[in-house]
Amino acid sequence: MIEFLKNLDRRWIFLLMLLSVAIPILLQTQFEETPSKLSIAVFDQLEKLEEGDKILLAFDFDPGSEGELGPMATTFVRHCCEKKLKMYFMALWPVGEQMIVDNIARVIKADFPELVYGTDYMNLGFKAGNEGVIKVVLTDMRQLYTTDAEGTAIDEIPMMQGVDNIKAMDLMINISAGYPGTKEWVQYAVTRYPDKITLVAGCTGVQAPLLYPYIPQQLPGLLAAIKGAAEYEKLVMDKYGKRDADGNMDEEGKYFEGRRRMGPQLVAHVLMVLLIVVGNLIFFAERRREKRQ
Amino acid sequence: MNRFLIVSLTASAIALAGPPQQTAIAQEAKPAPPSNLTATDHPWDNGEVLDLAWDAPAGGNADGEYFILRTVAKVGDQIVTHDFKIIDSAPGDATSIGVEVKHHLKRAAVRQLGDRIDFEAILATGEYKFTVGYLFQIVSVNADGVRSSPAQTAEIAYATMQPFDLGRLALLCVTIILCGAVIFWIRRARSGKPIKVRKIAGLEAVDEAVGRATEMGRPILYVPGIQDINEIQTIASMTILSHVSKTAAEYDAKVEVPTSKSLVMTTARETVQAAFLAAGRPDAYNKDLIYYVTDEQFGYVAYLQGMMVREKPAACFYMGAFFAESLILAETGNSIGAIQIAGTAMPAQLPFFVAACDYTLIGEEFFAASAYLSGSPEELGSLKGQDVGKVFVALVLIIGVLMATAGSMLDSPAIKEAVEYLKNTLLT
Amino acid sequence: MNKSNRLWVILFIIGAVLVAGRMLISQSLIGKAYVQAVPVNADEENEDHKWTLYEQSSQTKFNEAVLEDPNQTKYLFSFSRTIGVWIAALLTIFVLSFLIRDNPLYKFAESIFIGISAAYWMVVGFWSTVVPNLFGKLSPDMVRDWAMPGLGIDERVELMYIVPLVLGLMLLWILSPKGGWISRWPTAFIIGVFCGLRLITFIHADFLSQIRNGIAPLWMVDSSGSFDFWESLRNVFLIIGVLSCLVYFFFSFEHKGIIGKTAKLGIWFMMITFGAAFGYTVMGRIALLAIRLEFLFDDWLWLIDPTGKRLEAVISMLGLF
Amino acid sequence: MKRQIPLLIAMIAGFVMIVAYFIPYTVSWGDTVIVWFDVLAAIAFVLGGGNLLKVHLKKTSDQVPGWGYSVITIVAFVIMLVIGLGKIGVNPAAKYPEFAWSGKFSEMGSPFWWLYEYVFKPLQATIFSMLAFYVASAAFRAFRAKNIEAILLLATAFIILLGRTAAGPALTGWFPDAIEGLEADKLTSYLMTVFNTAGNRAIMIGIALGTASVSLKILLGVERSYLGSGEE
Repeated sequence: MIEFLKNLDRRWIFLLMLLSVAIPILLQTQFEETPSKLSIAVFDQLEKLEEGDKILLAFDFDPGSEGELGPMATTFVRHCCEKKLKMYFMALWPVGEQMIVDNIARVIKADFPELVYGTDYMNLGFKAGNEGVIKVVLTDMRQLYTTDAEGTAIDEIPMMQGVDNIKAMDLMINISAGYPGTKEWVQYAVTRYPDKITLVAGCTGVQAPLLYPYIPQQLPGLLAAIKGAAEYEKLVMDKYGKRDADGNMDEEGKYFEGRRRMGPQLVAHVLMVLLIVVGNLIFFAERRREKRQ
Repeated sequence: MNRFLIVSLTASAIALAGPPQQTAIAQEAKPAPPSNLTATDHPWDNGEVLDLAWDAPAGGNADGEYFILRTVAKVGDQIVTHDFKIIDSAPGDATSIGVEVKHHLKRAAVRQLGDRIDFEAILATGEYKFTVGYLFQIVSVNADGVRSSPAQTAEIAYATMQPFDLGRLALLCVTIILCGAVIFWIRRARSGKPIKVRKIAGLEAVDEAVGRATEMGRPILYVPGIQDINEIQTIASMTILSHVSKTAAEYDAKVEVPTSKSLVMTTARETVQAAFLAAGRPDAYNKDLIYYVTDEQFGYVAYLQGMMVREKPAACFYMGAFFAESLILAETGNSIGAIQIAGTAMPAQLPFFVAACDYTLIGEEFFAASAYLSGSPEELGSLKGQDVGKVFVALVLIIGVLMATAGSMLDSPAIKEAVEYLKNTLLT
Repeated sequence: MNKSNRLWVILFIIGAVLVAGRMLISQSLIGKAYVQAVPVNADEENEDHKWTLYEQSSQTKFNEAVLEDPNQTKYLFSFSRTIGVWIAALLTIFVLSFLIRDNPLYKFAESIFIGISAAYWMVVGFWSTVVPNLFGKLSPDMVRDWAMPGLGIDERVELMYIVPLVLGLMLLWILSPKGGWISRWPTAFIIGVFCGLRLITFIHADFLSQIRNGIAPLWMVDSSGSFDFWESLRNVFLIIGVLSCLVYFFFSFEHKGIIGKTAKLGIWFMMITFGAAFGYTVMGRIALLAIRLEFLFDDWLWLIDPTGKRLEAVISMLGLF
Repeated sequence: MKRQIPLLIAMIAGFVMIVAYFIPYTVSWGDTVIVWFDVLAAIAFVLGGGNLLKVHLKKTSDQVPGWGYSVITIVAFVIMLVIGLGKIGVNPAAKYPEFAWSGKFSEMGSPFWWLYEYVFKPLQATIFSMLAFYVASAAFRAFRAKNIEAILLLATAFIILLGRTAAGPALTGWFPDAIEGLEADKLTSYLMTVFNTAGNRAIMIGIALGTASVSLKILLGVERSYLGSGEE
């Protein structure tokens, strides 16, 4: 048995991983979420805002991380729409712009068709320059953004009137998959203007540990990985519920994406723990045998 | 004098209004405005702050707050009609505040002033940037939210830049200390004094790995991370590459360097060529072994994992800035049985390298590695200089923590203020 | 046919049979994509300035619309995007097949990916950097008349941007047979500039700010003014952790005696840090696999329907058995 | 000479950037050169693309084993490049219909978008998702509780893995109030805010020092291997 496990072809492990993710997806298992403090903090920051307040949504991720961050982005946009905030989208990742367009189509155009581009939301699009862009938008947006993502001159957009820089925003949301991302926003924006800029973020699991040193002084709320997304989804959906008066579930599934993913997540996590335990059992059995010889 | 005048005026107003039921009346009536509002340029800064100062209104405003209003009053030579807007607020016990402004406006921003300005005249100047002057108002707001009439600055205020940003003096000192320490130790090493530094586990493995690749007749794979040449980790990786390829040239082993950025490719070519020359084997240098794959992170990874499985390098070096690809590379390398040595300053990727590679250089060790590998005393001296930096951190931390603890235990506002000064002025 | 080839053929046949079986059960093509036509009317007068955009839609919407009006043209079946879904699904499987072993299908996907992605970044670099930040600065009028009509009319020529152009050309000199050494100048410039910039910003942003964040009282009082043991302990651990890790990074002393012990403590702290990073990273990676499998099961095979994209009865895995 | 001048360029450029950081008039230079670098990197794509073509054309013409894949790469590269640079099938921006080139190169429905959506995106995401498999095999193979360090790492990982799913509350939710602090989610948060923060803070400080030192050595010319040999 030990011999077999010791020389186990890693493809069997691959298969186990595949099954542990695939089966919960096919069975569509879901679990109840208990929101953590950090997710509630994010939710509260948005709840504090009033109708017409300005919010900057920086989408710094790409399809590679959509699995983790897509659900957050969708729910953030939904929450902003429900609160009737003025949304300014921007991206430091080239592909981030695509993520913005996707979410505008998925949430705003599909479920909130009454919102008008240019007065209720706008897309500043992608600008190259990483943290350089952050520094510039802090003082003078027009230096970089002469037009929006569609090529319309900035000054022709009603909701850009009176917005010189991002200090005009009442809250800022960053969804980040790496560099440049939340860390840079904290370093270059929040650290410089702690009173003017409030930032909450959603990030991938990889980044979460690196962002903890900034909590809560520089970063009051953080959605960490898919679990954070699931918790936040619950908070938003519990408060705002389903759009249809008759409780119709049609098209609502997109707001449960995070919670849906927690099913495979649980099984796979348990598998990981088991793999480590079994791996170690083999290791120690092996070592004991060597000692005896 | 002025303050006294207002006090007496207010007092007489109250006296006129009726019997001295002052508290009841004060709640109903408008609060008194503050007086003597002045705006001056904040000294020694980057010209983005004006300091406002005022005298508290009669009877004070400690329970309430102040609203600060601002308008652009002058653009270049143009007078702009007034349009005050609330831009900030200050607590009721304050008598001064710094507000942010711009010293210049670009033409596009001037356009936003709309019909408050004669834009044709601005256009005619042909200028691109205009100095801008501001007027301010302040109103006091009492605890019930009732606002006073505004007090206004008498003169248009301009913010100006000074040649040095005093707010960064502490940063300058720290920079001088750190750089000075490094330079001091480098010079000391140059003068021939012996430098003792501790060993880093895993560095001997570099030569061993190259040797093993030669024995097996298989190539060495060197991955310089996925960031461009503007990343210090990539530059540090180049110096390690220099050592690896020099050893490889001596052993006559083949080093393959696929890169994800074309600028890294050109730099790596220079580095490797120089290393081959230094090893006395310039003829063995083959620039086609250093090539660009694609800028796309996972395209690069897809190539690398395919290439590793097909060519089976005997030794793999992962030195530089890595992200998610760390584990893909390390696991693939493991499956082909290569010796793997990694070094990165990306904390998130360290656990995977630590677990899956034979040796890993953690964070600062990675930067130190090039110094060790070069073996030159000056480089080792720089490590001593870095240690001075660490001593500095420890000292400041301990002093700061002791002060903060004392402030908290004794509940002393003076010590607490000193800690705040240390944190918010010296260390920002 | 050797053993491994046979395995591949068998796997391929099993896969094809399963997909075909899936198609039989649903009695129609799976993996279909639908779009919604959005007419764009940029200019009333000019017919050339009218076109249609097609946005993603779903079978549900399509079927609903057809039920209401069989001749509707708003919702359409999209042939190109259906092909796209199939290609995406196949490429997904090709890549995953590498887990079994390296094979021609993976090599095919890899080759396509390298070509496409290299060109993708060139195109992105051209349209989002070179055009606005180089051409747009050197000749704003030309760029406004050509590709960016929305470019601010107040943009003026910024001759400073000749510098990156010249440096870029020097860099490309390397392609010429002679004088390639000139490319060292721009390289040296970049490296010098960024060494200076990083030196100062790292000291400012990471070094100083982390010291600043590390300063906290070891004696914490709660809101009622009494000593808070747990909060204080937390700060004690924090400062001990930071100091001991710093000792680990000390290069001047061998890790022996008291220094060795402190360094060891530092390693323990770092190991917990790494454990946390490991746990969170695993979490993220699994979510990534989940979204790929959801794509295969939902968009392609139509086995699940979490977002209500289809009216057709969904055959769940449970239903199959 | 071919080495001295670049060395001088690097030194001057670097020290100017450092000094500029303290002088308000010049502090924005840093931002400007970052934009310059992006332009330069975009120009350098030509170099990369050229190298890619050269490598694969050579493989094709030499007919090395597997040269067919090189042909695929070249074809994919050229198609994507032509479609993207030519904005083929892209409508003008709705606001400026008279400017044929004003549309977005990645407009939804255009061929470039199609290749991105159905080729680039699934390939990128799938290769990324392979990490789930590798993480599993590494867990089985590499994470051994050999010593106290490894045990600490593994214990932390376990707590996080279980604490961040429904398994955490299920396993530890019944804990009595006295040891409430040991519940998986509370423990997770404690580990993260104390131990993880301390470790990361020290690593960050170390990296800042390392970065500063390497930068300084390069500016001083102590470290100059990146400049090549000075020969042609």
